[in-house]
Amino acid sequence: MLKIQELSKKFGGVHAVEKFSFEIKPNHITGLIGPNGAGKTTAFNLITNFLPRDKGEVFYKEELIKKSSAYKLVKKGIARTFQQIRIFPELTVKENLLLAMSHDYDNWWNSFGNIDENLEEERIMELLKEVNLEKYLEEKAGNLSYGQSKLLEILRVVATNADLILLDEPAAGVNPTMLRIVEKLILGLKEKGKTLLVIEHNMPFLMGISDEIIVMESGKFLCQDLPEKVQKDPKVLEAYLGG
Amino acid sequence: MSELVAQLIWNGLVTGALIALVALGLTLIYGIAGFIQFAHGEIVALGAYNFMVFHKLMGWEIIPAVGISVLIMIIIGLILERFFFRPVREKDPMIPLVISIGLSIGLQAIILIFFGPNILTISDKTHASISIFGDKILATPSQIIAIISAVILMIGLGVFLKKSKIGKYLRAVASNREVAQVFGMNIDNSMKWIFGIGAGMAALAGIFLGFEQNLEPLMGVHISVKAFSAVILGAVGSIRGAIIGAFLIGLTESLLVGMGVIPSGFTSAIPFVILIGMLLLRPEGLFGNRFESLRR
Amino acid sequence: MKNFTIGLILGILVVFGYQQLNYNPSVNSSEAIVIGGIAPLTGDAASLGIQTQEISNMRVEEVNKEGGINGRNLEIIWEDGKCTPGEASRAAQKLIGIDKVSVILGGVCSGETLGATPITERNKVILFSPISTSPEVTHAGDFVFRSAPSDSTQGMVLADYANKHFKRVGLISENTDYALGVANVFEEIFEGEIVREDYLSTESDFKTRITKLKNEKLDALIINPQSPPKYEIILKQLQEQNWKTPFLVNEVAAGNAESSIKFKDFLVKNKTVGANFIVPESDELNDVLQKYEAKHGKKVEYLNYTGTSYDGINILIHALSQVENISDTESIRDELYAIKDFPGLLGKVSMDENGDVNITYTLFEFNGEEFIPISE
Amino acid sequence: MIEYIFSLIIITSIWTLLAQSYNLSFGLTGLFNLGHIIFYGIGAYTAAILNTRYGIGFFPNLIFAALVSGAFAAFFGLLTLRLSGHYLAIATLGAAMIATVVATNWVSLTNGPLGIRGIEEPEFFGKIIQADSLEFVVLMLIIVVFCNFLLYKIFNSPFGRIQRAIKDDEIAVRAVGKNTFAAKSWSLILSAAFAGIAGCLYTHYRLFLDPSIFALPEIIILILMVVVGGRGNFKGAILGTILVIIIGELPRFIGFPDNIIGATRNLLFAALLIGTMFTRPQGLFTFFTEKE
Repeated sequence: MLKIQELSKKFGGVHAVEKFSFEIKPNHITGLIGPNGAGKTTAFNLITNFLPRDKGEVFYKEELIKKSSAYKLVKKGIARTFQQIRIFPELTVKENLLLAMSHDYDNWWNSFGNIDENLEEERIMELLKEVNLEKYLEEKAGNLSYGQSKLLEILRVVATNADLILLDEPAAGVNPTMLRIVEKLILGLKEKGKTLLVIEHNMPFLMGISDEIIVMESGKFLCQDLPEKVQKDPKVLEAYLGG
Repeated sequence: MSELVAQLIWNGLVTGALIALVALGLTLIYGIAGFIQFAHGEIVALGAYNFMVFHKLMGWEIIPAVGISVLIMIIIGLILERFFFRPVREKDPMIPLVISIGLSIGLQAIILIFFGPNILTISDKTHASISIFGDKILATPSQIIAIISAVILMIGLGVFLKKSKIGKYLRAVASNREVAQVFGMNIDNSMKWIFGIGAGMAALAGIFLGFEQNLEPLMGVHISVKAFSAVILGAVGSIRGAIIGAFLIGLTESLLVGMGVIPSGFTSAIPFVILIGMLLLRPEGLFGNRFESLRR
Repeated sequence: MKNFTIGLILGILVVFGYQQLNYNPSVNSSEAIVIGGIAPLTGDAASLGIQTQEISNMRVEEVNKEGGINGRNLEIIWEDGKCTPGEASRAAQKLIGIDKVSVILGGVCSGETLGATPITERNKVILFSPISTSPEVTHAGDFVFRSAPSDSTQGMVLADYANKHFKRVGLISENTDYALGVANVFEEIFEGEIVREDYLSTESDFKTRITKLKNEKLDALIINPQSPPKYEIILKQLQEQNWKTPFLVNEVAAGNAESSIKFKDFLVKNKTVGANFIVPESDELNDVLQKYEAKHGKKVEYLNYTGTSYDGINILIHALSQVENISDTESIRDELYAIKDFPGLLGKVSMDENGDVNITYTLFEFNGEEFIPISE
Repeated sequence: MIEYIFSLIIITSIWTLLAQSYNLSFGLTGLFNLGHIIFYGIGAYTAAILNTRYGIGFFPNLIFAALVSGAFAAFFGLLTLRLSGHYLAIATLGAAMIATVVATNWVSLTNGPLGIRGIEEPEFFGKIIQADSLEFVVLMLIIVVFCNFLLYKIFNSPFGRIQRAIKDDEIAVRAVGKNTFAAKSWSLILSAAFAGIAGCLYTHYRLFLDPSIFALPEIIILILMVVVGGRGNFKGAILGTILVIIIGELPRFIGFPDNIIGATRNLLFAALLIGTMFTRPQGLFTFFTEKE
């Protein structure tokens, strides 16, 4: 589904990401872990073209992704969330999702025409019901709680109906009840045939949902294995406890 | 020919020095407070007018008159920070920017009401120029003092920021204000420092500008607009960048027009042609880094 | 918060409305004849604008003390034209729309006069400029008159002198309507080479241009500013670079000795000749100057424009007195065209078919104290 | 009296259109463009030059002014839209300065500081519409209301939603698959086109034009109108414009001494701008348009 080869990026003298290669299978949830500063988010930015790659290639569904601008990837089916939540506070929840849906209105002329809102609204209500946020439809996104905003950002990614979804710490700062909703949502996506790559520090949560785990340390690939094996692997423990 | 070039370079250095004095204040404020202070030009103008009042009207000697004018402007700089910029410091940086635009037109109106629209000169004595560097260059005493003091202040500021305790403190605040706050650093008095230093240098620039040209309510606008370009040219927040940007503008303007490359009618467009041209090549400025866009 | 804003708007509307109600324009009532006045009261040209306003008001007070025009007092409502066409036309709109004036004294800057002409011509309102000298004003309209000479004559006089004395000259000229008028005419008539340096009114750093001109081996330098402050900065920076050729200056410089006196040795050493129209010595002129100084506690800044503005208001008062109903602007216009040998400070003033006066420029030399007419 | 009221209505309507066009790029998309006056000036000069040299009338000039300003905005966008925040503000302020210099020096095109005179008044099937006449007011209102209607459509279309999202967080808009550079360019082009139309209205109303149209103070008044009205708030911009113009005319009527009228006006503007920013950064009129 997604093949990365020799990915590397240097800031000044620092190798944020060095010869990082891995592959994730379709319809799998793959976790990406590593101590702080291992370069996980930088890797995300490099894969999704938010940051220009120094070296390395990215293959998505066997097709080489050129260094084009980030927005084009969404149309190809790759969508992501961010470490700090990036939703549109001044827009309503409905508008936040509408934006993600109408990506086929990209040529400017018919983006003036009004899309068939009620067809979209059904789908939005459906999505919101999954995370019981439906009563916030017309609420300004800025007024949502932290947890609710996190959910909204994930829903927005789902709304782009991308096949490959990259989540950057979806569970961070989310209370337990909300966490179960996030878990249900992620697993639901997998059933719908989506492929997910998830950066997360909440180990029990991640291990529970992942089919495979990739471990990164100071920009380099450490190992890629089943969750149980990775937990017991001495190299991983040493990386976390500070080698 | 070489005499012409030498004189042009000297003219460029003088203009560059004045722009640098203004740009340094702007860079400090932008680096730490996060917005371009549009009313900085009016502080330059008020500095010149203050000096004129003390020196020409009240007959003080030059040195005390400079001292008092710079002091008054530092106080005004602190007042502006305390009452106009502190209340909105945590808000989106566009708000203090628009407030500074409002302050700019307000202060211009106040200068107009107090000092009238007519053009005033800073002192009646016209100083004959003396030739220096083996009489290749003609310079007035005020120009020479302007360059010397500008260089001293630049080095002084550099040393102050690097070596002194407060300097390190300011640089820490500049790098990340939230983190600094977490460590209990007192943001308020670092703001006092930068607005005070910025206003003081701007007042000095105003006084030297007064010697170069006449005093008019809009004198501040013309030089601060060039200083904005210098600040951005050098990559905002970098002292070294602002100084080099200022001298780049001063010298280019002087040499391009002086050598007849550009018709003199286009002189006041040169700083911006350089700025926009440069922003296309290196959007993050001469010394900045590419990360600007991703930061929150 | 809501009622604050509603209160704010209502307050403004009330003030605005109240202001309108009791502000009944007193035009056409029997007591006073009201005319409009447009002059730059702020900005670079304010010093000239305010002087024109002061001289005109001074003369109006005198006339009113002597019984006014056919027993009716004269009153001028002044609006700030800011030396730009946009503001001048808005001022004209207000004077014609609100104050119902049928005669406007002004603009001072040529840009003001040209900006106001579309509105005054359409409403057949007399526009009488005491100062504007741009050649464009000559054909600006049937109801447009002026008591100052056109720049084209000034350019000619300067060029003739230059042709006699110089082969290669430098020209520092301000990019404004007035200054360009003079510069363009000069360029047409001068046969020698010209090295031209233009500058915007917002600029005040001429060091670079002077350095460049110094390298051009010139016989003379023509200084062509729009306002005295620019003239003074240019002289200051010329002096700082030890400029060593004769100067040829326009009327803005030659018209007020005060600026030149600040640099008198420098100007005398280099020999300075300027074009201006004669304001001949006369006790009437001295009387006006003394009254002005007594009233305002300062000397007149522009001697030549004192002449044109004083003559201007007098010509206008004369024309108004010949007409019973001042809203009959056609007859006022005919009266103005009929002005022949009107005794003014500038001598016998006559109006030609374009509303221009027969005043011509002559040459003056600066002797350190003032500009004295020279033959040539 | 009537003519003066008419002239006030005409001036207000031109400013309303200009402020609304600025509200699109500055208010809605958040492009802090201090050079918006360039589009207004270019529209005015396009109309003036086409009319005086090629005799093109008022109505075709409206289209040409919009096209030329829009085309320039596209080019201008390439130069500046990669920048953000303060970089954009200073670069566009610089562009306004360059525009003044070019307009003053390119004498063959703009007749330089002498300005362009003798521009014809609008003509409607042979009948000359005189400035300050009722017909002129009606003509202006029709055009301005129609343009505002188009802008209202733009504000509330999916395109408008994308602009509001860009103002909140441009990075996130890219993350949902929008070409934000193209979106910002279109916002600039459209706002420039309407500003060009406003410029054309000014030209055919004043009948005289010189480089002072690019003057710096105009942009501050524009910012004031949009900020007071509430950035991105459609009705707010209109109310903001009216309030600013009334305050602008007040000193002239309250009879301040002549030489400080200009200064008091600017002082009032400064107080209003700073006051609004302190008390209601989202604009004075949000309670009118809360449901907006």
